[in-house]
Amino acid sequence: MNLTFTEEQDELRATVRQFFADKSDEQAVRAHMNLPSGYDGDLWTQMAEQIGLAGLIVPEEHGGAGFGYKELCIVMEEMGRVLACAPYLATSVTATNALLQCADEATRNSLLPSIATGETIATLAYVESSGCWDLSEVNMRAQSKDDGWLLDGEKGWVLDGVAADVILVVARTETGLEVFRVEGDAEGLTRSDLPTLDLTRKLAKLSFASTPATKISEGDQSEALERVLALTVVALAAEQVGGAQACLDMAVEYASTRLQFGRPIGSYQAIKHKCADMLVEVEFAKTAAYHACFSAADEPGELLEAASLAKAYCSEVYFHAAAENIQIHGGMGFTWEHPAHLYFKRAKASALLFGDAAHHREALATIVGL
Amino acid sequence: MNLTFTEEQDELRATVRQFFADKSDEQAVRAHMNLPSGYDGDLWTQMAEQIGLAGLIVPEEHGGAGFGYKELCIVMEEMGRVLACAPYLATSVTATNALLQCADEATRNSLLPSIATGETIATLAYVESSGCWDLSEVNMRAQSKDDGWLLDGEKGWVLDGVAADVILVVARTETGLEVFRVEGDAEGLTRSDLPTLDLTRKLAKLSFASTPATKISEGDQSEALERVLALTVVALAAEQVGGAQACLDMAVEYASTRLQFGRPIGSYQAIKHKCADMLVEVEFAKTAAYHACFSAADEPGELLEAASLAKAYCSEVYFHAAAENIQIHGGMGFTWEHPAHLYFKRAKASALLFGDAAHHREALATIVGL
Amino acid sequence: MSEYRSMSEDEVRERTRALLEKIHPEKSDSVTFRRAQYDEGLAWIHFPEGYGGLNVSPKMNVVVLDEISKHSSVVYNDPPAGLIGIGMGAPVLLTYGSEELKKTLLPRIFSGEDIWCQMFSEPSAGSDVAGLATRAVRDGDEWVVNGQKVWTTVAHLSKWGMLVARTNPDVPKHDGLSYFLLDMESPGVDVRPLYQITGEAEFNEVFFNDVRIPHEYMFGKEGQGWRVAITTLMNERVAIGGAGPRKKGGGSISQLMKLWSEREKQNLSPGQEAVMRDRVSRLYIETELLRLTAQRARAAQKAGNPGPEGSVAKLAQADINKRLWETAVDILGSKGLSFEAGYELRQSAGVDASSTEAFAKYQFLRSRANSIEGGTSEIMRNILGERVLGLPGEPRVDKDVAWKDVPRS
Amino acid sequence: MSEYRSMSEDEVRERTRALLEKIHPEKSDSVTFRRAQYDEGLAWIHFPEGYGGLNVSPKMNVVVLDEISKHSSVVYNDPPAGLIGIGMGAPVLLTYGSEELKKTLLPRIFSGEDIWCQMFSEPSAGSDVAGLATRAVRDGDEWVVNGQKVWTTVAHLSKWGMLVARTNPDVPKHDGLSYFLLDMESPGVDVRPLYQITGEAEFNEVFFNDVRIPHEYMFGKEGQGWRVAITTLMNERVAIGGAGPRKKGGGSISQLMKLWSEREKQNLSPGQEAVMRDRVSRLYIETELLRLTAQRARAAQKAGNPGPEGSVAKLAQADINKRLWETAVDILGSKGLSFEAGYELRQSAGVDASSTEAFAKYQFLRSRANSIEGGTSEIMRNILGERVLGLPGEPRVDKDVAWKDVPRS
Repeated sequence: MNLTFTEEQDELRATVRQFFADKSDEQAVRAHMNLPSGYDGDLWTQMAEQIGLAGLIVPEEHGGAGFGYKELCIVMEEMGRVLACAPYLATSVTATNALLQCADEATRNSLLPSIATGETIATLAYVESSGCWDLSEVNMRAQSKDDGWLLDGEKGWVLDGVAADVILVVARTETGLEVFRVEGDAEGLTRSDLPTLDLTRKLAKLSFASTPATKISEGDQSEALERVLALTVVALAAEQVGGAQACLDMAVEYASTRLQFGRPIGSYQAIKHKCADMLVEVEFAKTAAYHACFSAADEPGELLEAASLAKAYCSEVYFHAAAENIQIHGGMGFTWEHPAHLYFKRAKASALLFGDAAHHREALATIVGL
Repeated sequence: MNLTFTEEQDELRATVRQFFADKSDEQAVRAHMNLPSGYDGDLWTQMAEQIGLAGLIVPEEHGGAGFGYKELCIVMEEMGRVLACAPYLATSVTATNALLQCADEATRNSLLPSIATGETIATLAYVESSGCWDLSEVNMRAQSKDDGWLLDGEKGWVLDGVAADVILVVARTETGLEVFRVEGDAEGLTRSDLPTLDLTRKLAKLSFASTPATKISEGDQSEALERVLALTVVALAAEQVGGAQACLDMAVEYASTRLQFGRPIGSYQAIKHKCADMLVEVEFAKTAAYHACFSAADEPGELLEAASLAKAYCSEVYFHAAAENIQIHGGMGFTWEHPAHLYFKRAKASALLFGDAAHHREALATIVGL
Repeated sequence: MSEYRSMSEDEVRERTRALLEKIHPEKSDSVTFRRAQYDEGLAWIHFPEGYGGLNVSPKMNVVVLDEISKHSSVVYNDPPAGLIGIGMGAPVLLTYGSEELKKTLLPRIFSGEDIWCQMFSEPSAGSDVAGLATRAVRDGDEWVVNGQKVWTTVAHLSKWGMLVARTNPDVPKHDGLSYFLLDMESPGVDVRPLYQITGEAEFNEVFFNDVRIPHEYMFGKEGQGWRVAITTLMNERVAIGGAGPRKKGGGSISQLMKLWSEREKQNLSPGQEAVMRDRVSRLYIETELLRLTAQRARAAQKAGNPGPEGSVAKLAQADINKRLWETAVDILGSKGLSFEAGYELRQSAGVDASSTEAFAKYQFLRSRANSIEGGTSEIMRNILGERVLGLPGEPRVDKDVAWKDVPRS
Repeated sequence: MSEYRSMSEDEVRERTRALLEKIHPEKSDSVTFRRAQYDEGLAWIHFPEGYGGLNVSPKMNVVVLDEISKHSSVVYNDPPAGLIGIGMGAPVLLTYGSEELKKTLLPRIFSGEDIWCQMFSEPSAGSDVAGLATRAVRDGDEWVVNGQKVWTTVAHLSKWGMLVARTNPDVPKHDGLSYFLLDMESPGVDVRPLYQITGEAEFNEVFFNDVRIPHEYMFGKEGQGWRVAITTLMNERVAIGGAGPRKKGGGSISQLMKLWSEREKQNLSPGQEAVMRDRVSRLYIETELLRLTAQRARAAQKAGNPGPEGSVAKLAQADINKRLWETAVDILGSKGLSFEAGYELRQSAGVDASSTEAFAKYQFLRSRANSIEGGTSEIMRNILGERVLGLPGEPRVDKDVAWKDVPRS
């Protein structure tokens, strides 16, 4: 596996980076994160329309850009770098992958085109009140009623769950784990935002009370859903790399210009060596994330291993980089007005989302036979 | 608990330190460790006779100095500081404690006085071929024969097992774990030195083939032996502290005098901060070891917790200090002629002896109810 | 301050009872009672007579409090916002203040009527406190101050501020500073809350725009400000270094153990449980050692034989605390993703302790400052390396150089 | 060296086959065959004609080897002890040596008849290599050398040594060095094994006592020794930095996994098992990332777009390796207490690989040097911080100062 990007991919990165530099600087992020939905609708539309991000991995036949996971990795990395607020992970990664992996053709035909245009926000709901990210902990049972289905119970930690137009719900039937489509405005559905640690990504709790749902899968989806989750953490790992790189850049920039005792603080080994260690970790994290994205694209047999490896490693690296960035900034890094805390909170939240480092190290150990 | 030493104890420390500075400098240690027995008989006699170390915790009624665990802690710390080669841990700590905790009066009367004079070297044998330090893994069964007992099987990792005149063997009977006395020259006993990682402490493998033994305990000794092992690791923790402090001192001394690029290397933060971190750890390790020794002396109810806490912490600190000492010395620290490696090997070996840090963290977790 | 005169504990208790006979806490408000306590010399008992003390050993201060608590269900402790004035302001005022200022202000400090704040740190002078840039220029009998301070606790409540400013930029940094007592109500003083990562503002920024201070409000001589300030800073470092709880298993580890015992069991596989338990056990060890090392340091100090064990607490605690609260959030797992307290910007000193879970999440954020405030861990390592271990210092580029010629950001 | 001339792979293969027709490895000894290979310009194919090369791209060197291995069951690779001469000595000799030396020595280097060693490091000059103190003083047509070198691989086998010595102590350190080729059999050269923590002597100390070197054995001009040496040092750093195995799960992690799978199960409680498994999993991740990062670096280099990924390997590998072998010994547990290989002092380059267990114990000790040899991890962090991240350097006390006036230990 040759872990380098093509010229076209480098160009995509440049385009995406420029786009977010223009549209999602720190001031914009602070404005967007305070909006009720947690993102700016105009920016979302521009992401979809101007550079085709919403439907990046939606196949062309469904109106998407038809790109693969390497391109998605680039986009996630660039969004992570600036903490872009958007329901991207929910709709363009997780829900899109769930539709591609699990949904029947009719559903794909009906949802993917409007996801690609950015008109439809979709998300996946599977975790329940225990907060456990294992699919085996899904206990919700779907009841068939007439020619439809009803859902009862709760789903937690749903990405952009309040903003979503469509929720893909994982629930059990006699055949196993299946995926259901629930409309955002469905009867008996109550949605509430969690007060999140991370200000830049919304999570919701959803309560279902005899909520009508459409089953969109056929037969047990356990394996397909494992792949969906693996693909999700691969994208998240790429996002983490972008965030970690931003923290390193910020720290190096500050250490080069902040003077104490008549010298730039970056000239002191205490700071310089911290930055060097961060550099090593960030480069390794890039390797991990790229390897996972390239596996997703080219070596599906390696996906689960590469995904857990990347999520385990990148989670810790991002957290460490975000924490060191605060430390290197000293008191300033601890203030609300400095962006360091936004990265720190995102780092911790993304480490916890979809299973933390220890969770994925264990998964990896099992896969490689330790 | 007031973790300070009395003036008398400080004087004991000064005496012991001076004694070992005179008798056990680096050159002496290198000579002693190469002797077949692993220690110098003359030095051992002097330790016993001149400053009463061999019988330090042997009660006065049995001819010992009648000191307690605080004094023992001081001696172990000072011996650890210079890597003194002597069967001290075997005979004056472990075997003595085993006799005090488990043995019948006749045995105590017969053995303790000659242990106190240094004439008898004794040791405790309990670990078997699995290498597990838990008493529950003792499987050897003693067979009663006429009015005596016979032992069959193997014991490993026995401190000074070849040099010992008397071996206290833990084996099972119908009543539970009991302690047996076996003479060093007993029939059917084969003893062989392990080629040890640590050059300064001998370990042996003992094979018993219908070896005659005397049972010296009455009834199950599990709890008493747990205390013996706890007391052993407390002493070992104190020894580890002495070694760690020696490594810190050595590193600081070298960092102050070694110049590179026209400056002492200790003026560079990379080295200075390493030393500062070692200082914190060594001070914490002292606290841990002293607390454990003081608990052994004054708060027996706290012994097991304090012992595991100390062994877990001091093992890691010593290893870290010994490793950093090599690093700070650069290439020189990696040579045979420099003493850094002797400490490094002792540090790793003492970390593994009687259960490593993870083992004792788990024991502690169980004790405090985690 | 010279020798203390000797006074028996009994006499101190007697004098305290005499105070209580005159005025009883249960029947008066805090200000009235503490003013009377001051008048009787039972405020800072080691201060001279007439200044809130009796010139006896400071050990006797606790005796006064003990005696009051024996006879009253109400005990007026030092008001929290008043701590800086009581602990740092009063000694400085006593040593350097004019007779008039001492007589007027000491009772008001003790009574809690006047809150004091300390204004040393500046945005450009963090670890390098003495490099501060706030300028004071003499104008007749007054000094005109311009500049900015930061990390100023209780500034928004303060009547008086202890201010260090640069009065001479042409000499090396330590030599050009002077120490002032500033009336915080003076024109040109602008106090703004400084919000932190938690949304709280424990601190303020203070801006000075042509603020005028009478010359007689200078403490110590012109150019001696660093010397006056240094004692205060030392007190702060000791205070923040803290000692941890005195009780076994107390303090933060008890919160962690509570979270651990109440964890969602199905959230973790047995393997993950074991890994996490090892982390908690490690933190149990370290917090115990923090506590016991402080105990050992106190005992050694008491025995007149203090060693390095007293110097390591600040550095160790910062690191342990950060890891402890990070572990707490990891135990919470997905629940750690929500932050119920919310982030409304607010100016309060209160910690959300409504639940262990909420407290842990707050501390997870708040503890990140532990390795910065009161001396960064990097500076603490320098201090341990140089002052305790005796390692050589680094080459200095700002030594013996006029402050104005030292590069700064 | 200027432009290479172009030559097709086919032609290289053809020339190799021509060599094999003249002389076949299966029917000759190594020296004879490699001398013939040299004569045909197939030794260092990128060297000029007449000097063991054909002046074509160095990429073609592997083609030669490949073609030989296609037609011969015996392949005479570079002799291990000859690597320094072949990799570092030959290029230096080619660039700086006299015509006579080149003609005489290049074939002997390639054939393995002459072993070369490199003598830069000194006891007093570790990280600060250019601060070295071995003196060379001119005496007519000769230089007289006194001093000591250390960490000299294969010195005890060497005929020739590349020596850097100080010829002028009155100028800053880099400017006063000269580079010599030293006949190791000269009177006054004393080579002694330097035993390591493992009991092995991989290296030597070399002492010089009035050793005389003819002036024409100076490589480069007087005072240019550092420039001549620097290329060699760079090659060494790259070589030691290494790249890890190219195969997934290969190299040291495979040994660790083997020890893990063969562990004594009853030795660890389930909890300790889980904690240890987490450590092994972490090391699996890190060794994989070491391997894949090297791959990424090679790919980026090939694409002409090298980034920082190529610079981090040395630092990362040292740390990972040390932790990996420490973990191995911890898995062995009590068995880690014995060291079957023993510590007899011996001069060999062999690793005890008689069993995975013995190998692990040896590596546990040997790996401690990984963060020292070829540039300490502290120096590597400086390099990453300054050269890759662009952070400013420290104040220098030895810059622009005559070497003799710089303090040294």
